[in-house]
This record gives sequence, C-alpha cells and structure tokens, in this order.
Amino acid sequence: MSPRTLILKTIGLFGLWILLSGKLDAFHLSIGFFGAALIAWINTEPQHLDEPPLPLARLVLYLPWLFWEVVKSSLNITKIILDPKLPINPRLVQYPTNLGSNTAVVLLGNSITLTPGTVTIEVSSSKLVIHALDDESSNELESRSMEQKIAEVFHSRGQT
Amino acid sequence: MIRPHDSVIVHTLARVFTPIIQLFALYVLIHGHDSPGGGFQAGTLFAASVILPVIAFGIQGSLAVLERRAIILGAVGILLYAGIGLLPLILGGEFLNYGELPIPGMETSARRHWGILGIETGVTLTVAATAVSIYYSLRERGEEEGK
Amino acid sequence: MLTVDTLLIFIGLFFLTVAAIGVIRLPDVFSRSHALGITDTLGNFFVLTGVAFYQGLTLADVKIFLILLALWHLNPVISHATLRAALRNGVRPWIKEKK
Amino acid sequence: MITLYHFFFLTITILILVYMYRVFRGPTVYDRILGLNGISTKAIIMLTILGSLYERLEMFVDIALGYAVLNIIGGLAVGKYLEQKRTREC
Repeated sequence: MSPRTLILKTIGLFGLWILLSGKLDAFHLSIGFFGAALIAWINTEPQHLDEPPLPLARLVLYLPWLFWEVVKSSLNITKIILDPKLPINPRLVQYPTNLGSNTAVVLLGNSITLTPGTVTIEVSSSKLVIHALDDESSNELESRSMEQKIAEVFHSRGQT
Repeated sequence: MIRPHDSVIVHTLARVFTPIIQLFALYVLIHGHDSPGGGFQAGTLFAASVILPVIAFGIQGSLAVLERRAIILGAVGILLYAGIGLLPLILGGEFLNYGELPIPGMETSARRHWGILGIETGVTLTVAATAVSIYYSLRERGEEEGK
Repeated sequence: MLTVDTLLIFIGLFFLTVAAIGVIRLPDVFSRSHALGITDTLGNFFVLTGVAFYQGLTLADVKIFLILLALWHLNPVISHATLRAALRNGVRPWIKEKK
Repeated sequence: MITLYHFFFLTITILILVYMYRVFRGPTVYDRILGLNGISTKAIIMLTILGSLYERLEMFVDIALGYAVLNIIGGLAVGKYLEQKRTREC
C-alpha cells in the first residue's frame, strides 16, 4: 500500500486552498494544510491507493483540442436553431468502445456531452448510447476522432 | 435502502468532487468574517458532501458511519456553542461576549476572533448533522411506505 | 464605449439567447438538452471571461475560472442523469418523419 | 446611473423568464428539470454580473460557487429519484 495517492491528493487540495483563500499568513496556511490532509485521508479508500495517477500533462494538451471541437459544434447548433426550417434529424447512436479503463470512458462520455449536438445517455465500460441532434454531429461521432484522442491520452504511457 | 446510482460518470463525479466540496466548506467556515458565509453555509456544504457519495454509491458509500452518530455530532456542536457562549456569562460578562473569554496571553481582538471561530464551528457541526439526519430519515420513511 | 469585457459579454449573451430560443423551439427533451449544451459551454465561457476582464487581474478571477471549471464538469453530468432517467422511464426521442 | 451591466442583468432576467415558460409548460417532468438547470446556470452568471455592478466581485463569486455545488447535488438527487420511482412501482 503506497501512500503516493494520498500525498498527491493532499498537495492538490492544498493548492486549491491557496487559490481559494489567497491569504498567506501562518494561521490560514496551517489550517489549509491540515484540512487538506484530513480531507484527503477521509476520502481515500484503501482500494484506491494503488490506482495509477492520471496522465495530467497529456490531459492538459487534450483540453484545447476539446475546446476547439466545442466551438465548432456550438456554431453548427447555433445555425440549426436560428434556421427557420429547423433542419434536425435526431437519432440514438449505439457507440461501442474499447477504451478499457473507466476513467477514459468517463472522459469520453463527458466530452461527448460537453460538445453540443451529442449527449451521452447510457454509459458502461464497453458501450455508450448517444443522442445526436443532426447529421453533422452524428457524422462527427462516427469518425471517432474524439475516441482516438482519448486513447492517445491514456495509452501511450503504457507503450513507452 | 438507498441503491447506488449505476452510472460510471456519476461515480467518478462523486469521487472527484466530494473532497473539493469539503475543502470549499472549510474555506467558507474559516473565512466567514470577511466573505459571505460562516457556520450555516459551511454546514450545508458539509452536509452536501456527505449526501453526494450516498446518492452515488448507495448507503454503503463512504462516511456511512455517520448514519447513527449524526445526532451526537449535532449535540457536540450545540455544546460547543453554548459552552463558548456561557463562559463569559459565568465570568461576569454578557452571553457571547467573546472579549471576556479566559484565554491567557491574548489581546481582546484576538479573543473575539477565536471566539467567533469556535461558535461558527459549533453551528457548522449542528447544521451539517441535522441536514444529514433529515436526509437519512427521509430514506427510512420511504422504506416503510414501500413495504 | 465598447471595451473587451463588454464585447465578450455581448457575444456570450448572444449564445445564451440562442440557447433559450432552442429550448423553446426544439421538439423533445433530448434535443432541448443540446440547446442547453451551448449555454453550458460557450455562453458561460464568454460571459464569465468578460466579467473576469472587468476588474483586471485579481483573486476573484481565479474563482471565476473555478466556477467555469465546475460548470463545465457538473452540467454535463446533470444532463446525462436526467436524460438517462427519461429514457429508462419510457420517453421516446422525437424522430423526423420520412417523407 | 444606468450602465451596460444593468442591461446585461435585464437580458438575463428575460432569459430566465423564457426558461420559466419551459418549466411551467412541461410537457414531461424531465423538461422541467432541464429548464431548472438552465435557470440555475443563469443565476450563477447573474451573481457574477451583480458582483461587478456592486464592485464586490470576490464576495459574489463565493456565493456563486456554493450555489453551483448545491445545484448539482439537487439535480442528481431529483434525477435519481425519478429513475427509481418507476422501478419501485413495477
């Protein structure tokens, strides 16, 4: 049982505390540190201690790409809503995935929901059910570019 | 019985956000005097951070120990409040006059600061315990009707 | 007088208005959630960054960023949970009739 | 003094009224929940704009954060309740 997760969590929470509090005197810093350590200890169950940490650097690189996708599809949906004919073609898409780890699937599901035009409805470790609003969004979904990106984020660590 | 929510997304959300909510509640409690907040709001946030895992993982989720002991925690909170409030009264001041607190080697303003902090902690404990036990008793009521 | 902050807020308000129109116009609960998605992402982003520019860089800006981060994580989860409940309780998505 | 921020405030109020139409009209209960979620998001934005109006941004931002947190828990609880209500009846 390695306490690495515990230490990482404490550091992360302490950083958040400094951002929130903004006061750097001894009283607030010490309360923040002990509070962060206590909260990390309460919320870490023994079976979570050995989980691999998230590939944070790659995740940070993924976010701008996701943001650009969001902007593109937002403009698309804006066009559809403002169109007087309302050219929508909603459908449910079955989306099998083999990402493996739960965290990756959750990231995929949340990214899909965050992109306007597609919403994750059901989620399990091997399949997602997605509601797509129009043809363009479902084509975007079929191209699986998002899944590839997420697979890059999570798997390249194992190969090297 | 409160069943777990069976969506992986909700599970991950609860695991990531429970500590963050607790940290935010601590921040609201400690910074009560120079930002909006204080005991009541911090208590509500603490209660929320207990209820969120229960929604996601069911009653076996983390901190389920609190189920029966929540009321005791609330009583401790009230005792803290009343104790700090009554101490100045016994020593010849008014109720909740923190300046009269018998803490050696401290300025009056520092005494006020620590007195307020103690009171707020008591309020936080009581509010959180009450909200959590309300949530648990709602569950028990639903169970009886289901039978 | 059009400064950076008001310009950003105007763009954000445009997206918020579009989302509100979508919530009224679209036919069923699933498609309405797409319209809400625009608010949750772009509308919030532009309005909140606009407000952050208003006072210059202070600690409040960090917290605005935290709010943005929280909204980006939390709102998709609410949409997901609500729509899942809808689908499991027998609400069928609206489908365009073939002509 | 009327500033642009008053105008922003007014616009968001009108948007909330639009969402209120969806909340009252329905037709399903899920529409109402989504409408309420939209209203809470607008309320969070409104709080930050109110903060810049009163020049107390750091204070209103704290309120907005707490509101966002409580909003998600409320939404999740209602969603889960609606999901399980039917399975229990069957």
